[in-house]
Amino acid sequence: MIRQVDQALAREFGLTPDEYQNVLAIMGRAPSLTELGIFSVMWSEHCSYKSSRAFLRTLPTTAPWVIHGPGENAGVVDIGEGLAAIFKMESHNHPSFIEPYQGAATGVGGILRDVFTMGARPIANLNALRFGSPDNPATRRIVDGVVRGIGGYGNCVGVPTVGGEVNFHPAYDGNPLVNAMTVGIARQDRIFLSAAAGIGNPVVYVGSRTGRDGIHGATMASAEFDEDAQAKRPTVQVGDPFVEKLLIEACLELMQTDAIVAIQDMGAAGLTSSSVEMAGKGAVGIDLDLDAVPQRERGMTAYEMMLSESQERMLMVLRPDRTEVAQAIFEKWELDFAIIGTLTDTGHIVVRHKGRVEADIPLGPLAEQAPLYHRPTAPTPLREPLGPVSDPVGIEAALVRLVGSPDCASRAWIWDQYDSTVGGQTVRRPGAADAAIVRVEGTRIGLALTTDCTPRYVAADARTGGAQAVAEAWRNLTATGARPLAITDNLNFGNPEKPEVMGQFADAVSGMAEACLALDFPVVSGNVSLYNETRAPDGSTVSILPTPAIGGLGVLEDAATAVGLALAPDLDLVLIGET
Amino acid sequence: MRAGIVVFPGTNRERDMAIALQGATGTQAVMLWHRDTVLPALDLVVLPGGFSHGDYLRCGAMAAHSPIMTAVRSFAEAGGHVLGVCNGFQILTEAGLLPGALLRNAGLRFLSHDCHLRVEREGTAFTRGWSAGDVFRAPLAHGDGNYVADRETLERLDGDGLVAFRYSDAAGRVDAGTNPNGSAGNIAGVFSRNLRVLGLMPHPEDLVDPLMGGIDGKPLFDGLVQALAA
Amino acid sequence: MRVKVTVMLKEGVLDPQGKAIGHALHTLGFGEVGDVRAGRVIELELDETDQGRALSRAEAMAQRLLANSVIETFAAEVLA
Amino acid sequence: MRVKVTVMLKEGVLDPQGKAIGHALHTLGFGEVGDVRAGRVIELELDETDQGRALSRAEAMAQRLLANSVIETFAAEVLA
Ligand SMILES: Nc1ncnc2c1ncn2[C@@H]1O[C@H](COP(=O)(O)OP(=O)(O)O)[C@@H](O)[C@H]1O
Repeated sequence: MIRQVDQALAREFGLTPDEYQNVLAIMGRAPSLTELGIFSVMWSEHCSYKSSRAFLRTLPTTAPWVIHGPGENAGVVDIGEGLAAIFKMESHNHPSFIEPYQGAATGVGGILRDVFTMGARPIANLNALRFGSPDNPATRRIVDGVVRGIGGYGNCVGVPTVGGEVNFHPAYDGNPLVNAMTVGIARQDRIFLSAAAGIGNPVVYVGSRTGRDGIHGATMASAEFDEDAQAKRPTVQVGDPFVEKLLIEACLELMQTDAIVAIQDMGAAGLTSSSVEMAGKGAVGIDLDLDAVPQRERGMTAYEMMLSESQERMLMVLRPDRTEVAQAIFEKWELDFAIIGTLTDTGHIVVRHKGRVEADIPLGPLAEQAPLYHRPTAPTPLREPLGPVSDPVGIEAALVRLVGSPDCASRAWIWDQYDSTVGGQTVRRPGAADAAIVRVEGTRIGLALTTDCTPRYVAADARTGGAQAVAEAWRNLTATGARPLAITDNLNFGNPEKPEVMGQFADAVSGMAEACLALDFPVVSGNVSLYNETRAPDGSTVSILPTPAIGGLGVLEDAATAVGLALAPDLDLVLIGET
Repeated sequence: MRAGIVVFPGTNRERDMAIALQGATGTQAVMLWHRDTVLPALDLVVLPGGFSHGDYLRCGAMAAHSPIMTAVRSFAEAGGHVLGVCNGFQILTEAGLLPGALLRNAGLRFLSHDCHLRVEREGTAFTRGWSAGDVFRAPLAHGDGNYVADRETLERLDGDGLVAFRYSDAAGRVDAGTNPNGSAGNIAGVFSRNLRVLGLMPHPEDLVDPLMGGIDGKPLFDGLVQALAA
Repeated sequence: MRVKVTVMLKEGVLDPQGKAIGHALHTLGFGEVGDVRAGRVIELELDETDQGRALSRAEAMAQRLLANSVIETFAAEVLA
Repeated sequence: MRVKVTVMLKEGVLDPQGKAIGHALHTLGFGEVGDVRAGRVIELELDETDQGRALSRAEAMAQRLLANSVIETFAAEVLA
């Protein structure tokens, strides 16, 4: 049963009436179901950054050591000796609430792909986690699943999880935050980008087969298809870290050759976003033949294949005379390999399935006319100053209480479930220093890595809190002796259509920008996660605490000079700064 | 000493092992692919850690049936030395080259921290760098390290001195409190009857550099070089 | 009374384990193997004499704990 | 033809997972639960029409790969 495509359906797909009018204008006709699906995901908040783009532009993104800033799959910085560190952070908040283990696991898988797709071998994972009140029984289940999921995926792919942070607050009760960060290493002259080039070049699909996973993620309204179809479309994607490991090895092996023209992982809205972005960036057209797509399930439609979020898949443009070399490598690693299209000079994405053209969209307007909103902002009301604090329990009891509080207590029960030593290069493991230290194999270079944010501060004063999060990352890096180079970020906020939330967002970003400028500590990649809200028992919604998580990276010329935080008996303690 | 490291799909500690071996031998180990059917001339075959075939079904079960395992079995039967670490240990038990089996950790969680191991048998190619009763530190990182075997097998292992290492504390005390994963008799590693095949769960290869926190794992590799240097 | 609860992934949910097992069986020469699905089974000894009640309690346990309804389905049966 | 292979830990082999499930069920108020054993089930689609042959092939697969006789027992049954 196929519903007619109209404004009502567009709304169910998450497009506003204005946005749908724009679609009609671009197409000059009513779109097909598949076309509507493509527009709706490309113009979703997640893919288009329509509420946040205007603000993100204000962040400083350059420095002499920045090789690629935001815009590529991940940020790239020069760490010396002809090497580059490639890193990014990404959220998987909503999936982790629905199914904590798989949500967190696939979050790790996704961020790994962003990094190795650029030619880097992943050498470290970190995370930034926020959970609801420890007193809430649901919190225990979510924490357990998320921690197991991060470990389950990271341990299996053999990338050490070396650091992270965790906070608890009731504002995250119905909306935990799971932000995952991956750092990889590549040679500066072997970095792979996503802009497609070469009319006639083959478009190649590798990795796992496509199923009906996660189609339309959370935006999918239930009324659109009959129940049977709904049941066949689990919104939860299951990750397969084993296949991811094979994919890492196969891609890195292929990257030793000259076969790859462009490459991109299939993330959110898999085949749609990867093909549209690759062709768009290269200003070429792309023809896809969905009959050639490796499929896990029978009877999938063009719509389903274009919107599937099956994990562990990549899209590449290859040199035509190298497809056999590539195919042999993927066969060796027992992964699916299929030529599913070609680059064209039409400037359109054309999707064919079973002899029919299911979509034909001009890529220029699809990108250029993507919505951009300057949403109203309202200032965050200033908090009352705390005033004098009384001391009802005495300093000793207060200290015990503080040390034992969920936000300060030991995190060993978490990092004990993460393999932090695989790779044999972990110089400072979790808990040993203010930032984790990992040596770059075969060199003396050490990377210092940290994730930081104090949401309470951002809630109290978004501008200062945003600046402080950046400064905290910078301090944690410098405390190990590293020279801070750059950050990635994950901006987790509530509903941007609420002016007070948008106000927090705007202020936090401006605070971050200020700190980045002052510290010469640019943003090279990042991710925005909006609409993070907890539903209260009375049906109203409460936004999460504003949480701009910062992932910082610094470099030590010699990893052996890294300083940890263990005190030795013969050392003096020195306090720096005013109290 | 010529060493070969077998890479299965999903193996992930082959580089760690190669670095440790290189440190001891000064030469590069040969990487072997699970589909190979013949081994080059080698003194030592290593099955490294990781998640071969995703650890699906049972850890090591699918890898134990890899084409290369036929060659590894012949190599062992001919008196060759084989070292299996973590997933490699699991593969060796699944292949029947070592007795027993490795079940899910008693606490049902993946464990990643340093442990102490007490050397139970000295003088083998693997343990000549230590004396019996010595204690060393090694990182462990596994979800399925709970060693089980039937009573007869355990008695035979004890009686014949085929237990290589037991989980202990820094002072060498071995009891329930020093058992991280529920292993029978705190067993962390066992030998084959001829003492030429060793499997162990922890990772000495990740502790061979002071920068990474110590060199406790080095005697294993230095000892092998002394024993097997051609 | 003993009951058995079998928990399988829902249809359409990726089953990496089943896929890997199928692949391994092929390699071992069991070419007749098609789709493979892997699941869990939990056998429970219940202090209960009525079959119907045992079953409904087992189902309640599956709903509360043994199965993850987001991605799994379950079936309960009385063993003996 | 579909067959199902159920793999359980041998009697006498400690089953921490079963124990943990039993404990969790008690905490949830299922006081009637006694011993709990956890196992694995593998459902195979076989290109085979004869029940007897399907069963004996499934048993061969269990012996070779699906079960580890050191610690596990298995049972195979034809589903449909
Ligand atoms: N989710 C996590 N995963 C891994 N390590 C973590 C995690 N949370 C905290 N850690 C580690 O615990 C230690 C202390 O964390 P935290 O209290 O947040 O320190 P800081 O604020 O100084 O960064 C750090 O080494 C950190 O990397």
